[in-house]
This record gives sequence, structure tokens and C-alpha cells, in this order.
Amino acid sequence: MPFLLNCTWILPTLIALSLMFVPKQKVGVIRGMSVAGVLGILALVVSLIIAFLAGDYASPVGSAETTLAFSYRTPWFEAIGNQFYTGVDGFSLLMMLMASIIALCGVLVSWTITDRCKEFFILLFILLAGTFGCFISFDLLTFFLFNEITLIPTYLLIAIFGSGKKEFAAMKLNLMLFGGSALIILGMAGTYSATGSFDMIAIANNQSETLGSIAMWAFPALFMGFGILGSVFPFHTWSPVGHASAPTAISMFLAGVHMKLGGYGCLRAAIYLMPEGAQEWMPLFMVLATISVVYGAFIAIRQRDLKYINAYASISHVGLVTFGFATLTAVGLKGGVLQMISHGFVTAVVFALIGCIYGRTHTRNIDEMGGLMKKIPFLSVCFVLAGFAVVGMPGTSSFVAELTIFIAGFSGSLDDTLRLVCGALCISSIVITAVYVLRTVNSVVHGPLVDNGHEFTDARFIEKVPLIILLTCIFAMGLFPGWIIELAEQSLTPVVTNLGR
Amino acid sequence: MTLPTALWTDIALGSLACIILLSESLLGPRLRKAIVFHGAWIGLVLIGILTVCTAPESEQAIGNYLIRPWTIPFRLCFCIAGALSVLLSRNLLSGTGHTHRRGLLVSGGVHIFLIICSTLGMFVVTGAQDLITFLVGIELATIPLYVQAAMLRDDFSSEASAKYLIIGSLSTAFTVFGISYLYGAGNSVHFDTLAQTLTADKHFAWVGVIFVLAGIGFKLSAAPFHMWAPDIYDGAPPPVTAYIASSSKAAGLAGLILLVYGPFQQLGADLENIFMFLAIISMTIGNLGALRQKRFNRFMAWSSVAQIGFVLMALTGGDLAIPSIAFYLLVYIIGNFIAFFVVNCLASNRPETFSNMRGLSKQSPLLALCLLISMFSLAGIPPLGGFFGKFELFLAAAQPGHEHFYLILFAAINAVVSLYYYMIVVKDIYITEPTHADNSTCPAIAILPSQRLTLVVLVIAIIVLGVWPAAHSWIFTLAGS
Amino acid sequence: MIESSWMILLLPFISFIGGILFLHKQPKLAAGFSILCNGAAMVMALILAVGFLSSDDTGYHALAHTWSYDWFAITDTLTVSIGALLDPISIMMLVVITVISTLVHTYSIGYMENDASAGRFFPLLSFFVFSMLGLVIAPTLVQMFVFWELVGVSSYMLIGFWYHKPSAVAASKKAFIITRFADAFFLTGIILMATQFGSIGFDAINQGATAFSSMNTANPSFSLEGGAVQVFTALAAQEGSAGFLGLNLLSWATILIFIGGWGKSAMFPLHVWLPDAMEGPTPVSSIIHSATMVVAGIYLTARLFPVFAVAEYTLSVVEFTGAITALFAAIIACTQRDIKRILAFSTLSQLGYMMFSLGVADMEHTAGFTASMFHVFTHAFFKCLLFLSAGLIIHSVHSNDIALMGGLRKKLKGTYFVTLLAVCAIAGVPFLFSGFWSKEEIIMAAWSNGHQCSAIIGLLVGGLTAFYMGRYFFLIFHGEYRGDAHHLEHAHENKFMLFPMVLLAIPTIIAGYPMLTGHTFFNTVIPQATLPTHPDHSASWIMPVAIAMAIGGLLVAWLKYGRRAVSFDTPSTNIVYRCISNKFYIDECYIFVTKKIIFRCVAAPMKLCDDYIVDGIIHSSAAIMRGCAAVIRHWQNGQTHVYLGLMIIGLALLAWFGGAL
Amino acid sequence: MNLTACLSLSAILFSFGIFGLMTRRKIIAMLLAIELMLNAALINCVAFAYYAPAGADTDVGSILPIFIVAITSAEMAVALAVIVAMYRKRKVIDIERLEDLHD
Repeated sequence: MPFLLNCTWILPTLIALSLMFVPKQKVGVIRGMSVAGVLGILALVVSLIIAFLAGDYASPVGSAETTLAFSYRTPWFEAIGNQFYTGVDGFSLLMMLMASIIALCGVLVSWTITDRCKEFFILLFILLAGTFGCFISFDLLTFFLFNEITLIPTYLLIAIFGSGKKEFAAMKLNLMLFGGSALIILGMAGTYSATGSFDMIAIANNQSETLGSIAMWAFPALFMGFGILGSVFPFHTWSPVGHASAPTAISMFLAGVHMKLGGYGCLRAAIYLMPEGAQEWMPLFMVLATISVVYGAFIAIRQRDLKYINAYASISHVGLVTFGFATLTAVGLKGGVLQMISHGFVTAVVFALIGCIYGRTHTRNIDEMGGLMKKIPFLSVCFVLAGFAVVGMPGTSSFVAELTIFIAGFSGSLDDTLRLVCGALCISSIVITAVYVLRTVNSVVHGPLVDNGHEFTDARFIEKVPLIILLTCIFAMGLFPGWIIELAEQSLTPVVTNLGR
Repeated sequence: MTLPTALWTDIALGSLACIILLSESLLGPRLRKAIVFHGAWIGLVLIGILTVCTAPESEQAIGNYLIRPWTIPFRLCFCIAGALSVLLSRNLLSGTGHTHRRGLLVSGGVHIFLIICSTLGMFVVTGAQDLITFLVGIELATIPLYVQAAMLRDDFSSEASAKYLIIGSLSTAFTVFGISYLYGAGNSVHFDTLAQTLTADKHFAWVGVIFVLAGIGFKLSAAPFHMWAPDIYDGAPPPVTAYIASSSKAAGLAGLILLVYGPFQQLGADLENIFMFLAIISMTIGNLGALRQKRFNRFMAWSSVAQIGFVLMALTGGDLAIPSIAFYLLVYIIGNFIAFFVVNCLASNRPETFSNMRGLSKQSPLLALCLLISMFSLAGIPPLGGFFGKFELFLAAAQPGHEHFYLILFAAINAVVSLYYYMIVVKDIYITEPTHADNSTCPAIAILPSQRLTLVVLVIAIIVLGVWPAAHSWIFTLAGS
Repeated sequence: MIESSWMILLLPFISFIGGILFLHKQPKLAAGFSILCNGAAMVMALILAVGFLSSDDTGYHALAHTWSYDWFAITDTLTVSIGALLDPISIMMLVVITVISTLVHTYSIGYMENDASAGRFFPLLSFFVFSMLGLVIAPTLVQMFVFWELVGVSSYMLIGFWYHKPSAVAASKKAFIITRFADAFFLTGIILMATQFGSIGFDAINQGATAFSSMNTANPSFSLEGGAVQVFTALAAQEGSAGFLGLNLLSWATILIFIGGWGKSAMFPLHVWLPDAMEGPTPVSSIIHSATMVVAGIYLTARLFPVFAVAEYTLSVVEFTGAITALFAAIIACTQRDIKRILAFSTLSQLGYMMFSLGVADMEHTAGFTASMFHVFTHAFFKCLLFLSAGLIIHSVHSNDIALMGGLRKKLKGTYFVTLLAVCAIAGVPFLFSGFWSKEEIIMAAWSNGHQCSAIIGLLVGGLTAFYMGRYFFLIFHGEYRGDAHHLEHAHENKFMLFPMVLLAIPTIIAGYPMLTGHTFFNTVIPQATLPTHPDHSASWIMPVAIAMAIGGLLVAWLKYGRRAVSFDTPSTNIVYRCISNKFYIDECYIFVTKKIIFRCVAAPMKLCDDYIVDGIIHSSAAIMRGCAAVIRHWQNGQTHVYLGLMIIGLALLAWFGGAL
Repeated sequence: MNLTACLSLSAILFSFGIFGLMTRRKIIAMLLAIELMLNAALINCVAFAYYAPAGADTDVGSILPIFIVAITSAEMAVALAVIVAMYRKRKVIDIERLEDLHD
């Protein structure tokens, strides 16, 4: 079983390598191989989940030790204490499921790319390999290594295949993400000097006597390092520029999965390893999270470009994830995890829709569009449904997640006024979200038809499939979130017991 | 008395030098080319293999000459750098179809002979047990470079060698002056006795240390002493630039480690502060210098100044410094040579500036891919060797007892800045479209078969170093003992 | 029959899914299918009601938890579940919703005859009915909130049904955002209730509250089980504490929850969306903005009445908003020209009636509660009838403006007669019509419970209602026709539209009588409360005064509008009149607040801050680096002396740095 | 005559060398200045050997200067060769005019 787990990142690497030898002209073969590859990964992840649910891998309550399913451990660069330690628990399985679904939809959406499409898919699969490697590795250095692998393909994909001022956006995005990695390096150097090893679970278990004072400054370094990837307030300026100029599939993957890598890292590497540091620094990060929630929502109101609106919406929703983590309660962490998964799907479907609409009206400015419901009904209905998913209507996945986060905000004793104020502000963000979502939906889909001379037809089959997949995921998670919540809760018990200590 | 096995490499190197000199002067043109060129790089590769095979477990002393286990990786680096430099000078020698833009070397054989002499000098440095041998080794390593820098017949080369000469001899003066003070303070020249007598309270010791560090600072082109690097890298012939950039830096580092863990043992904390000062300045000035660079050779000069900054940072740490520097050097040398090989193929018919390199990915994808890999390895991007190399330097600075976390944060941010200018290179070759003026003038790029083969070997080596831990653990076991 | 209540909920959903997915191309089929489903739901609801009425146990324990499905668990104690809670007021609402929805569906066949997108209309209407039913039978606060949002979504889609009309789209956006604004407070209230009082189930909360309130009164407290114990202890714990800003925790939670109802029932400051919601098709206005959705807020207050009663200030807040809205809306209704807006404001004022009647009641005197529920029951029918008749009138005259109508008595005889009945009912014409009974009950309850000023406002509003309904009636049906003659010829009454109106006329009359038979249909939600005897007629003078106000109002309207011809061409210069007809310029204040303050003074500076400060810092750091790089390149000018000089300075620096330590 | 006197002499000589290096325009003169600095080091070694405390091996003090002289001469030979070659080709001996290689 461990080999199957490692296949999740070996398979995309193999596909990337085999794509290199396919001649450039054979676009059909390239696309066929990529879709087959992504479907293979999805099948792999689903079978892993089934095996996980079948076998009882729930970590016993009260133990700070995460029991890993299908774990595989070999010394790698062991001269500095690094081992290739992979395994998986509920939380990372959910993230892998989300990543594979979004990857599948990403490949389907980028069906229209013709020039240099070989490089496109090679880089996409390297990105996939890095992301899956991250989700399964439990050694801090291996985790950081896979995280860095994902950064270069993102740069090349945006710089070569993007639109608008793509080089500037790609460079800014990459440098800020590497700035984040700089902070992570500092945090890891701190943990290494204190404990001498990179094994997350070992550090988390006996960390009380070893980390001590190091945790006080290593935690903010690690949390902010991954926070930059999760676009926490002061360092969020890369994501609107990056998303706006990225090609559709990449902005889907970047906003849907890559930003969640930040959240995953925050939880796995920062909170799980250094609970005292977490307790110490959380008020600051709660304030930052609330700022990014309210700040992102307000700026989205002022934006005119569809992709910018969704980018700022993502900042606002990912801010909720950080807020969920900042409450440091079982409900809060679970809410953060659910919000990560739900927002992954929501932002992916919105970016896919923006791609389709842009493909037809050749403009992303909402003032130059209107009344698309008449000409492209299928896409418009999906746009309205996606809009309701962003607002957080019951029945969609974001309602389940946001309700859990808001409850975390108010649970426990109410004497912590900071948490109350931040909780109230986050709840008020659902109103601001409604304002900019409805403004966008109304000006794009409803109202009299604005015809700027482009002749376009409704969605082709190849465009409908990803939208349908993502919308069913959103509504399925909204209506039947039972098993997802149970998986998330199980995998978070060690983190919570660690916090309780 | 039987010679310790480790000494064979030094002897082999000396004899190789003599063979090359003799064949250069005595043999006919055809045979001479075969012996001198192929003999040299094959010889150096064999000597490299020999050093690896005859790596001693413990220190083997022959009179005043001591083979230390941790110097073996450094010696390997010297041999590799020498061999690659010889290979790189292929199209500067007579008798090949593709003549280089700047003409031929004055005499190919002498150039190769000097490379081997310089490598021998570096071996002597690593084997030194007292200040005199150390000084002789350093001089034997640097003086041939002055001559090599002047090997081409154009003005740049002669001006470069003149400047290199003057600055080099000034640094020799500093080193010698420093050694005299060290002798004064420690009343002896031998490293072991010096280790006891050189204590922090002796002012002469500090004067000596400062001057010797200044001399070695020149050799490493560390920050305050780096001004010569861009001009000499630009002026000197390409194989010499590559050789200076990689091998002479390695020799300087080997010497520095020898001193820091030899005579300067007791100076402890104050020495760490000096290295912190040097590291911070080198990183900053190296990065800032490389930001706006338009010409490839000067860019490599500034980037090597920045890299030295990172390496010096590791020296402030405890025992992890030696192996991490050794591994980093191995990866750095390979990365450097890949870049120089690619640009050498390019530059044989147009000046090596970034604007000429635009659209390289469409012209010849192999060269573009190799340059991309070398740039990302120098920047420290994961799948390649550079990642672990650079990351271990950060870990070395965080050894228990010697934690310098502000330095690590500063270095990490500098790594991000360095990533920016390595990405500019990648952006030029992959993304920026060549302006009409550029691609109309340059004909197709001709790559010599031998250089194509070395490129492929080096690229595979750098990927394997990044993924396969064998070399990494070998270096660490050697350093550990 | 009680166990199959989930069928009532499921039928409209099936009609929605079936209609949207398969039948949106065939309007006729979609209409037939949805009427079938809604009719079946109505029949089941009626059977349920009859079964419940005939059963003798009218006491508190009549509560029936029929079924519940666990949706998802938030904390180990708090699980969100979907279920059904049947008790008198929820069954009453079930009956009202299903009856009105079936009649409106049949009416829509006629109304939507020549509308291309009718296939989309019927499923959306059924979706609204589904979410309204889900709201009504919700056993927990979270389920009510879930369906509350779905009702908001369906009202957004139905108001903006004609999406090519910019005004309709703007109105739907406005409705959704204002209700969403109120829902934010509602959600905060629910979360406070869930986290601080440990339970979100209505019966647990109500039992805990009643036990707590009866603790300090005479009769003994009865046994508690399940969630109620937690609620009871939490209530006791926070009793004395002067919480945040003087209000204790319970007041905060209940007021926040009430703000949710405030927005949905369009009480005074948040009422601006209801008049604009008239942009939607008239059947939508008839079912959503008259009978069901706007009553959700009142239903919520009724459902949580025991907790509201226990909290100190909440009921007085309820009473105050109800009275203000009643008076405010009645005044505006007198000056409106668009007939649908007149009816919208009349709905607002009747809602105000219901709200303040809830406000005047408390745990001992529950007369106000029963009167309010009774008024909800009666008002639903005659207000729906008024809207349907307005729809028919608009259909035939092709305009909403009352200035272009008049003298339609001859052409629309059936509508004339039915509207007369409805106007008499709403005006409170005595004895024959239901409106009189329920309105009189409310005023009586207010007076007998000691809330004199509310009672007086009630009487005043009764008179105003009579006046503006009389004005509405006479201006449309009496006098000469002021509109375009061409429309008058072929103004006809479509049989599909007339038939439901006639059916509705029956309950308009007989709906008042259950009260007379003394059957306490509505009071059983109050657990173990003293059975309210018929409200004591201490203030016997109220009945005649109410009758006088009603008749007087109608008479004044007849004198002003009925007898002589009225010209609308010269807008009256009277300042007060113009201010009232412009709805006291509240819409303009809202636009000012959102456009000027929120968009310009908050969002814009944030965007500037993001572009220039946060981004600025990052770009400026890059610029600084470029500057330093230029400096370094400047010193690299090829002069060897410069290099040597720097080496020596470097040596000096090293010496100072090393030596100084 | 004591140790400090000798050391101060060599220090003065060293600073002369540096001053000469910085002010001279001709390359040969600069090499001369460097020669001065190297000789200063010689004086140092001999002084330390002479005034070394008892027991220290003073003979090293004389071997070290010999090596230093050897190295200096090697360096100067190479330097002069290079400079003569450059002069023959570029007819320039002035260091200020050697500034083709600049940024």
C-alpha cells in the first residue's frame, strides 16, 4: 500500500518525463496522455481513501501521535537527519482528493491550448508531483523540498502561457512565495538546532522539553512563511496579480490547491509542532486573518476585472481558514480544514467559468458584459450557482465550513473580547460577500444583453464536464458532509491534544 | 619508507605536469594535440578517481605533509575543475573546426600545463601542516593563473592579467605580513603548536589573523576584496574564468578551513563575528551587483561573490561546516561549469550578453535546458544538488551553541534576491522574444561533440547529486572521522 | 398522518427538480405537474390539520417530533439535523402556505399565459414553497436558518424573474442583500444561543425558558429533560450579570435573533426592499410578499416566544418596532399611486400589527400571542386575494399606475365583487369579515395587557387602513376611466385567474369564526400556560371605537375619491404630501449610505491602501535594491587604484571589526 | 634596539609600500611598492626570531624569510614577463589607461 501512496507523486513525474519524448506536433496524443494521467491519479487517490476508510487508522483519542496509514520510511540524506517519510492521515487524504479533482478539471479546461502545449502539460504534471509529494510527506525537509518543487513550474506556466503583464506577475508571485520559503527555512533551522531531526511526528511528540524557547520565534516564522503561501494580509498582494494573469487551469490550481498548501503547512508544520508558540502568537494571526477577510471582501467590491474579484474573494475566504486555525479549538481547526476543501472547489469552478466566459466575450471587465443568460444559458446558470456557493448558501459546501468556523469563533467563554470582535467581523463578511457576488452576477448574467460583436455559442461538452464535476462536488459536500467531517476530525485529534497539553 | 597511499595522487599530478610540458615541447603537432589535450583531462579524471579510492580513514603524515580525510572531497573538486577547464578550452586550441570569437590561445600546451600546476598547488595547500607549506601551496595555486589570464592575444586578456597580477601580489603581501605576525605571536610555524599558543588575548595574533584573512579573502573574492573579480572574469579567456571561478575558490576555502580548525581554534567567538561580517557584506554586495548585470561573465563573477557569502555563513557554525561546504562546493563547481560550457558554445560567434541569449530555447532546446538547470542549481531549487547544498549551509549556521538566527534570516532573504537574477536569465532564454536585431546576425550554434557529452554528463551529475544521497553521505562520513 | 409530514415537504421539491431539469421547455406541462404536487401537499396538510384539530389533546404535549435526520456534527454535543416539529402554529402555517400556493399556481397559468419563460416560473415557485415549508416545520434554529436562506434565494430568483428588466434585477439584489444583512445578525444570535446556552432545538429552549420564568412565579416548575436542563442552568447562570453594554447575554441573543426576523418581515428601517420587490410577477408578490415569506419573522418570534418573554427588553423592542412600522407604512400607503405598492405598504402595516401584538403579550397574558397568530391566518387570505385581483387589473389595464384606472366596475364585474369583500375584510368592516375579528382581538389584547399607547396606535392605524383601502377601491372601480381607451375594450377576466380569487373570498369571510367558537387553536405552543380565558372585556369601549374608525375611514375615502372625479395631472405642491409619497426619502438615505459611505469612504480607500501602501512597500524595496545595484556598478569603473583602495579600506574594516572585539 | 623598534620599522616600511602602490601610475613602480611590503614582512620574521623567548625554535625564523624571498622573486618574474608582453603589444604602461574592462 505504501508504494501506491508514493505512486501519487511518481505517476505525474513519469507522465511528465514520457510527455517530453512525444513530438510537439502530436497535440492529440499529448492531451490524451495528460487526461489519462490525471484520471489515473484520481483513481489512485479514491482507492487510497477507500482503503483508509476500510482499515481503522483513526489515531486514538488523547495521543499526540498521528497514526499514519500506509507509512513508508527510508533514510534519505540522513547525514543531516532527513528521511523520506511518507504516510497519510484523513486530513491529507482529503486534500489529495481535492487536488486530484481540480487537476482533472484543470486539464479538461486547458483543452484549447495549442501552441507549446507539450511544455504546458509537462510543467503542470511537475506541479502536480510536487503538490502530492507535499501532502504525503511527514518529514519537514522533504515537505519543504516538494513545496519548493511546485514554485518553478508555476512561474514558467504563468510567464509563458499567461495573459496581461504576465512576466511581472509571475516574477512577483514567485519572489513572494520564495520569501515565504525563506521564513520557513528560518523556522526549520530553529527546529533542527533544537531537536536535530526533521521528523514532524517525533518533534511534535516529545517537543515539550526540546523546543522550549526556540518555539517562541520559530512558530511565527513558520506560520507566516506558510501564511504568505496562504495569502495572509500583509503578503497577499501576489495573489490578485498572479491569478489575473495566469491561464485558467493554473489559476484554478493555484487558488484551489496551492494556496491550501499554505494552510496545510500552517496546520501541519506550525501548529502541530509548536503548540506553545501557537498559544503565544495566535492573537496577532487572528487579527491578520480578520483583516484579510474583511479587507479582501471590501476590495472585491471595487474591482472591475472578473479574475481580480475572484482573487480577492479567495483572499477573503482563505482568511477565514486562518481565522479558523487562529481560534486553536477543535471546532476551529476542523472548520479551517473544511473551508480549505470547500473553497478549493468553489474558486476552481469560478475560475473555470471565468475562463469559458472570457473565451467567448474576450473581455473580463464586468461593465462591458451583460445579459449572458439569454445567449449562453448553461454557463450563466452555472455562474449563478457558483455565485451562491461563494456567498455560502446552505446546501453548498461553504455553508457547512463557514458555520463551523463561526461557531468556533464564539464557543467557549466570551471574556476574550478580541475573539468576539474578530468573530463578529468575520460574520459580517458574509454580507459584503453577498454585495460583490450579486453585483458581479447581475452585471454579467442578468440585465439587457450587451453585444460586443462576438459570435459565441453555449458551452461545448468538453467545457461542461469540469463545471459539472466541480458543482456536484460542491453540492455533494454541502448536502452530505458527514464522512468528510469525520475524516477531518479524526486526523485533528493529535493536534488538539497537543494544543491541550 | 613506504609512501602512504594517499600521497600517490600528488606524485601522479606532478608527473602528469611534467609529461604535458615535455610532450608540448618535443612532440609533432598531431601527436602533441592528442597527448596534451586528451592526456591532460583523462589524467586529471584518473587522479580524481585515485583520490577517491585511496581516501585514508585517518590522517596520514609524511614529514611536514599531512593528508586529512576531510580534504579528499576538496581534492576531488580540484581534479574535476581542472579536467573540466581543460575540456572547456577545447575550441581555443588549434586544430578544431570552430575557432572561438577571440582567437586561439597563445599556446595550448602551456595553458594546460599551468592548470595542472595550479591544481598541484591546491593539493599542497590541503596537505600543509605548517605556515610555510601553506604559503607555498597558495602561491603555487595563484601564480599560474596570472599567466593563464594573459593567454589570449586581445587587449582585454592582457589588461585582465595585469590587474589580476597587481591585486594578487598585494594580497600575497598581506598574507606574508600576516604569517610573519602569526609566527611572532605563536613562536612557531607548525599548526599544532600554533593551535596552543595563539590565544585571543595576544594582539600580534589578531594582527596576523586579520592580514591572513585579507589575503585569503582576495582568493575567495569575498566582499571587501572582490572588486577584481568582475573585470578579470570578463577579460580572461573562458576556460581560465571558469577555473578561477570554481577551483581557486575551492582552494581558498580549503585553506581557510585548514586555518580555522587548525591554528585559529582558540580564537572562537571573535572569529565567528568576523566571518559573520564577511558573509553579510559578500552576500549583499554580490546580490546587488548581479541584479542589473547584462553580460554573462560579469554576472557569474557577482554571483560567485554572493555564493561565497553563503559559504562563509556556514563557517560561523560548529562541526557541520566542513562537510556542508565540501558538498556545496562540489555542486557549485558542476553548476558553474555547466553554465560556462553553455555560454562557451554560444559565445564562439557572438558576445555573451543576455540579449544575445534571447530565444535560445527555440534555437537549441538542449543548451537552454542545461542553462536552466545550472541557474536553478545555483539558486538552490529542490530537485537539483544546489538545494541540499545551500540548505545545509543554513543548517551549519544553526549548530547548537553557535546559533546565528538573524544571519540565517538575512541569508534566506538574500537567497530570494539571488533567485530573482537567476530567474532573469531563465526569463531571457525561455520567455522574452528575441528582438529582430539579435537573431538576424547569429548563425546556428555549433556544439563540439566532446563538449555536448560533458554537458550531458554534468547535468546528470547535478540531478543525481540532488536526489541520490550516496555522494552526500560519503562526504559527511569522511568529514565526520 | 403526522409521520408522513416529510411527504408534504418533499412534494414541492420534486416539482422543482422535475420542472427545472425536464420541463423548462414546456410551460403547460410544468404548470400541470407543479399544481398536481402542490395540490397533493395541500390535501395532506388539510388532512393533517383536521386530524390534529379533532384530537382532544390540545395541551402542550401535542408537540410531535415526527422525524429527524442528522445532517452533520459540529461539536460532539451540537449536531445539525433536519426534522419536523408539528404543533398548532406550524400546522396552521402549513395549511396557509399550501392552500395559497395551490391557488396561486392555478392563477399563474392564466397570468403567465403568453410569457415565454413560464416553464422556469412554476418550478421556482415550487422551490419557494419547499423552502417555506421547511422553515415552518423546522425543529431547530439552524434548520430554520438553512431554509431561511433558501427562502431568501428563491425570493431573489423570483423577484428578478424577468432578468432582462434592469429594475427587477436591482430590486432582487436589494432584497437579497438587505435580508442577508439581517441574516448575519440572525446567525450571530443562533451561534450565541448554540454555544452559550448549549441547545438549538426549539422545544428544549422553550421548556428551559418557561421553567426558568415559572421558577420565580407561584406555580411549581415541572421536570426537565434533555437540552432544556442546559438551557435552564445557562439562563440561571447569566441572570444577574450585566453583560455587554448593559444587556445581559440572553437579551443580546434574543435581540440578535429578532433582527433576523426584522429583516425578513421588513420592519421599519429594513422595509425598503419590500416595495421594490413588487417588480416581480404579481403571483410572486401575492404568495411571497403578502402571505408567507414576510410572515417568517413573526413566525420566528412566535416560535421563540417563551425565550423572548424571559429576556428583559426583547418583547418591548418587538412591540416598539411593530407599532412604528404599522403607523409609518399606513401613512405612506395613503399617498402611493402604484397599486402594487399600496398593497405592499398595507402588508407592511398589517405585519406591524402582528408584530406589536406579539410584543404586548407575555408569559401570563398570552392573548396577544393568539391574536397575532389569528391575524396571520386571516391576513394571509385576504391580502393574497387583493394581490391576485391587482394582478388581474394590471393585466387588463397594462399599467400599475392608479391614475390610469377608474370605473372598471362595468368591465371587471367578478373582480369588483371579490375585491369589495377583501377591502371590507382588511378595513375591519364589523362582524361579517375576518379582518375585523383578528384586528379587534389584537387591540383588545394590547389594551387589556396594559399597553395603552400601542392599542391607541392600533386603532389609529385601523382608521388609516380603512381610508387608503377605500381610496384604492374607489379610484380603481368608481369614477370615469382615466386610462387608454384601447386597453379598456378588450379588458377581460381570464377564468384561470378569477376562479382562485373566488375560492379565496370564502376564507376571507369565514376565517374569523374559529375565534368565536372559543377554540384555542393557537395557544398550545405556550407550554403549560394558563389557558387564556376569552380576553376580559374590561375595556368594552374598544369594539365600538374600532367599528367607528373602520366605517369612518371608508366614508372619508368615498367622500374624497368615490363621489367626484379626481385628476392626477397636477402633482400636489404640499411639502408633507410629497415627502410621504416619496416614502420619507429612506431609499435615498440607503443609497447614500451604501454608495457614498461604504463604497467611496471604505472600499475605495482600502483599494488605494492595497495598491499603494501594501504593494507600495514591496515595490519600493525592489526599487531600493535597484538603486544600490546602480551604486555598486558605478564604483566598478575599471580603475585598479579604486580596487586596491577598497581592498585596503576592507582590511581596515576587518581589523576594526575583528580587533575592536 | 628591542622588538617594538624592529616591528615599528617594518610597519613603517609596509605603509610606505601601500602609499607607493596607491600613488604610482606606472605598473613597474607599483610592483616596486609591493616588493617593499614583502620585505617589511622579512624584517618582521627576523625580528621575531631574534627576540623570541627562550626555548622557541628560532631557526624557523630564518627559514621562513628565505621562502618569502623565493616566492617574491617568483611572483615578480611572472609579473615583469606579463607586463613586458603587454607593453610590447599595447604600448601602455600607465595603470589609469588600463580601464577597458569596466561595468
